[in-house]
Amino acid sequence: MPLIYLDHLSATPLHPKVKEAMTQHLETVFGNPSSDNQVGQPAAAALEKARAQVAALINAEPKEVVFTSGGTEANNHALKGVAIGLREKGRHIITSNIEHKSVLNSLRTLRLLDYRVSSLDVDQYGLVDPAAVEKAITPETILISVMLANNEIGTIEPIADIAQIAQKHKIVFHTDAVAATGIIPVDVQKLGVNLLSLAANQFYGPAGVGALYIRKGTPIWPLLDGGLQENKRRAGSENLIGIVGLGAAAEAAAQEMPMNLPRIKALKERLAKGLIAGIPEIKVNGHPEQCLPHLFSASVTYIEGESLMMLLEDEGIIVNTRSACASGSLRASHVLIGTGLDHALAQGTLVFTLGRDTTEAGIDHVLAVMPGIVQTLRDMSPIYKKEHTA
Amino acid sequence: MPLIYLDHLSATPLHPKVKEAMTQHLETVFGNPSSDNQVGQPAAAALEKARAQVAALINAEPKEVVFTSGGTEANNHALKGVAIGLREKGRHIITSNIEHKSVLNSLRTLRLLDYRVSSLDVDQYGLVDPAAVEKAITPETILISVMLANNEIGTIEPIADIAQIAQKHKIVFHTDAVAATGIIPVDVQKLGVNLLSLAANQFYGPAGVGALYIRKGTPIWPLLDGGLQENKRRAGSENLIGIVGLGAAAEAAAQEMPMNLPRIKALKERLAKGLIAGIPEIKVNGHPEQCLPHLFSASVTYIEGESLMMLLEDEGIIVNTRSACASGSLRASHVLIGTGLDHALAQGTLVFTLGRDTTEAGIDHVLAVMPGIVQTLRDMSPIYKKEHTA
Amino acid sequence: MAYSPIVMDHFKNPRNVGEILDADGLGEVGNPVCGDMMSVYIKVVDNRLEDVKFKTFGCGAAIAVSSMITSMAKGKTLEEALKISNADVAEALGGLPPNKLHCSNLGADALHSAIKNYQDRKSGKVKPLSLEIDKEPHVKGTGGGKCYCPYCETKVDDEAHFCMSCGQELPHEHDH
Amino acid sequence: MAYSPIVMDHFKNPRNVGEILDADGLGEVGNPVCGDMMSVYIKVVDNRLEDVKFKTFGCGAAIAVSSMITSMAKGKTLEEALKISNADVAEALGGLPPNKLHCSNLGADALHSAIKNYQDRKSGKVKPLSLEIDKEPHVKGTGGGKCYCPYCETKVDDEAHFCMSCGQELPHEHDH
Ligand SMILES: Cc1ncc(COP(=O)(O)O)c(C=O)c1O
Ligand SMILES: Cc1ncc(COP(=O)(O)O)c(C=O)c1O
Ligand code: FES
Ligand code: FES
Repeated sequence: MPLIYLDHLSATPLHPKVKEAMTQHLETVFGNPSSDNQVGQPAAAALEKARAQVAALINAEPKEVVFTSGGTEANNHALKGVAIGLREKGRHIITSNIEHKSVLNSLRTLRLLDYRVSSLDVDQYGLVDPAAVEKAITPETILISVMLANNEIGTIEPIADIAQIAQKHKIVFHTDAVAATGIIPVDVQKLGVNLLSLAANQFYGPAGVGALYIRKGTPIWPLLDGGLQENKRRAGSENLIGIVGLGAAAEAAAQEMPMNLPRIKALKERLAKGLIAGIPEIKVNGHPEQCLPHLFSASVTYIEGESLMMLLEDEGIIVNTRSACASGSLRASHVLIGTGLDHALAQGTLVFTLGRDTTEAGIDHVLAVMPGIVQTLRDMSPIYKKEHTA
Repeated sequence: MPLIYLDHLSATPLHPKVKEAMTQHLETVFGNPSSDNQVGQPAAAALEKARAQVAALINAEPKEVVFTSGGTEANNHALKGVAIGLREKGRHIITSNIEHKSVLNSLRTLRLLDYRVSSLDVDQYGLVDPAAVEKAITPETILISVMLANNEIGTIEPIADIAQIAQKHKIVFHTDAVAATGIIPVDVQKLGVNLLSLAANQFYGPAGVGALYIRKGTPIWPLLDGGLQENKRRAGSENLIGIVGLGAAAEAAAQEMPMNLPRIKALKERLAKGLIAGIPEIKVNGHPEQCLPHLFSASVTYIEGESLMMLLEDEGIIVNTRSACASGSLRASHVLIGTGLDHALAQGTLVFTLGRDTTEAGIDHVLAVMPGIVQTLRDMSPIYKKEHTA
Repeated sequence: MAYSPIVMDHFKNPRNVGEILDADGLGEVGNPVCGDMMSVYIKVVDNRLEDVKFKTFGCGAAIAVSSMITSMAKGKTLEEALKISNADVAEALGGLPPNKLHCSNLGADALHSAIKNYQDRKSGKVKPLSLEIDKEPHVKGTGGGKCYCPYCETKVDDEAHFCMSCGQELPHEHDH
Repeated sequence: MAYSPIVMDHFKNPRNVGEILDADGLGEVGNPVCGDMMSVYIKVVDNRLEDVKFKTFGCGAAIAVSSMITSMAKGKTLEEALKISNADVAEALGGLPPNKLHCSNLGADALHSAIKNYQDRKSGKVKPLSLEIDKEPHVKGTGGGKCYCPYCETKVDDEAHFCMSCGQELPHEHDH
């Protein structure tokens, strides 16, 4: 039985065009793009080609694209870079409660360095309220960071609205678009953001490669200090093989999006409808409409996600769980808690992320086996019993 | 005519074994090492294999190896991580005047955050005096960072001696071993350091991949905040393709070092002797004995390095120059100035770095053409004339 | 999967799942760290565990631990059963991943709690033959006023999310 | 190489290299930014540059600029030659990489300096027919007490190594 892979959030297989571009680069090019000679030239050309490809995906100028070692570095760079760059202007930063850990923990570090952070509540769907953002602004505020789409529940935030508010108050605005870029159209002009993070492994590029969009004129200090690479914004020899992969992935994503989007969205609907119909007492997470088209998150009552995930894997189905037990840190997901779930319900959360290789047959297999697995685990659960005998 | 590539400092061609490992990984593995499932498993195995390979190269425990996006990130992480980790203990850091820009500019950023830095002079060979380090220590000192080998002049610093002093005073000690690791034996136990930076592209691995050795118990904060990767020390999806390449390069370097070292050293001697004999008035940089075996730096009086480099390239010879004109920043090399060269002399500096593919015939071609090229440029130089008519 | 084959077997084919309606003792523990729960039912005849059953809300390790500890306890005297330690269970399972070791606490705690419940009922401390819960909150001790890493006991930063000394993640709002 | 083919040609086959021993004017400029120097010798007949020669210590661009500007100046009247601007030279060379534009300053400055030296000699300000140097230090003007990016004129940080506004590297100890 072929694997039914529904965890495209954790990793995507490389796009055939990405594989090809990377393999070819690896076989033929080794120079340093900074070297002004015939060895460095092809490297420099490859670097700038990838930059143009990424810029095209998000409608930016190539010069505004800075390559990073992934979404985490892009987020750290945006937050810490602006914090240091504008430290004389103020030390207050606004964010939301459901940001990725790379944002939240960057802010934790900035707190140690005497920055203050306002973290905004979200509603039950995970939406940030632009009015709340505006209310949180103080004369000290130097940066607002709200993610474009949440990677656990899929909710798409009203970024353009928040960006307008930031602009009005002349505050730098960053959005973590890692979960969205390459999946849905992302246009930095329409969004009106100063900074935007993206990562290749969300759209069939290699892991550990990403980019930070830096709008011309944005006051931001480097995160990686050193040499003059990346127009002096990010030092260090470039991971060129990875960057070539990111470029190829960006081009492929732009090309294939019109085709992939509706197909994947339909498959997600099928999955959602089927699970809701087949399993009593499950709660769908995230916003019903403003949601990533490839992500479906649901909390299954009375059971824990890791065991559910493992039994699904036994059926050849790979999914993700936001269960604390599976998280490595044994903490409940701050996103789920942020949208109002209690710990027990959060424990039973599965995240399905569909991809370009997902088929109807695969979805139907999930729908066929999952209700039985849920029942087995519920029959083993002390809370299931209790609720139903109480 | 095949290219005579003598700029292994800027980039090394991938080792055939590295190519093979990376290509194979790229073709077959795509999982996320953090995913506890059959897709994540091969990824996790590849990650840990590479970690063991790197650990073996520097005689560390695998757990003490943290992968980074290169030497620059490793250096930034070491300096900023310890600075934040120990900010309550003190805010004074000791370094030398000839560190790589990734160290010096990290320290510049820390200065903005109210840390104080003592930067030590070096002697004419670029050596740091351990006694001077000890003298610079204050009760506030939290970190000493001195490079293992300088990447412009090749001088190997007395790291074990300095580490002993640091240990005596219970101060964390970091060494930037980017230019040395994979070239000469590097043993973290013998060196006695707490932190050590290395980068794959110095020894036939991919660019943009490196590691920071963190001795167990070293108080260091993450540079990249976020998820739980790398034993919570470095967040972000891993650049696994690159890391696999680093691992393979580390293994190959360890294996081939006994064979490559004496061969390359002999070729360097041949180059050095030949150039000194063939070109009047050139100054050899770096320490005559305590020097990287593959690096030869010399300053050619009366002429500028970029034009020299370009004319050599015309003869199929790729070298590096430390001329300000070629540096991108148009600044004279702080390393050369640090060893006492004046600006004019620094301008004429070439750095030759030999590699596993360097041949005697290649060196002899350099010796055959370079004196003539130097003379052509000298004949064009207003200083040459002046010195010789004066 | 980082689980041993024995864990996988006990997880996929758990032994002793269920309730004992006329149980002589019931132990129920919840792990506040990750929001999991385990209930252990025992039937005691002649000071021996004639039957042991469980219900568990938790991860694969927690289910395997429940299955293993109930299998190990069955037939043992109460004194023998009380000696079954977390380490015994983990060992019998062929080891557990480090971040899952606390799940074996869950198992031993629930069993011991069930035995205690039985003994309390016998001694009249609680009403016998009721399924009322004798819940023991399972909370790790705090460091005592200060902020310590629970793994290596180094003093840690107030805001730390890992111990800078041993590199261990600090669970939750770690104790201080 | 980011140099145009014209630059490469003038670099590899530079025109007018050398000195004029009985020069009528000598201009010598040094660029403190990167430690380069250029000397231009002129021979003037009937207010026209009959011969122009140069010696240059500098990068490929500096040599090409020297070659190009001496070629352009030869045969021109002094007035025409004084009108040759940095931009003209860069354009004639098919463009220069942005970080090499300052090298074209070097060329025009040296030529103009040589003409000035000739005029000064004629007017008796300096001794004629000597190869003594009429050196004009070639230092970029400072921002005037404050700390400005020389590219976009934004106020910049004292410690900045690039302008946070336009992203340009700030040369050297930038002016403040
Ligand atoms: C001594 C030294 N340190 C650090 C670095 C930076 O390494 P990377 O370019 O991998 O970031 C280099 C690069 O050449 C180096 O030579
Ligand atoms: C929303 C979001 N931000 C940031 C990241 C971090 O990206 P990376 O793992 O490439 O560092 C992720 C990763 O999944 C993400 O989903
Ligand atoms: S029950 Fe939560 S980790 Fe095992
Ligand atoms: S002369 Fe120095 S850059 Fe051209």
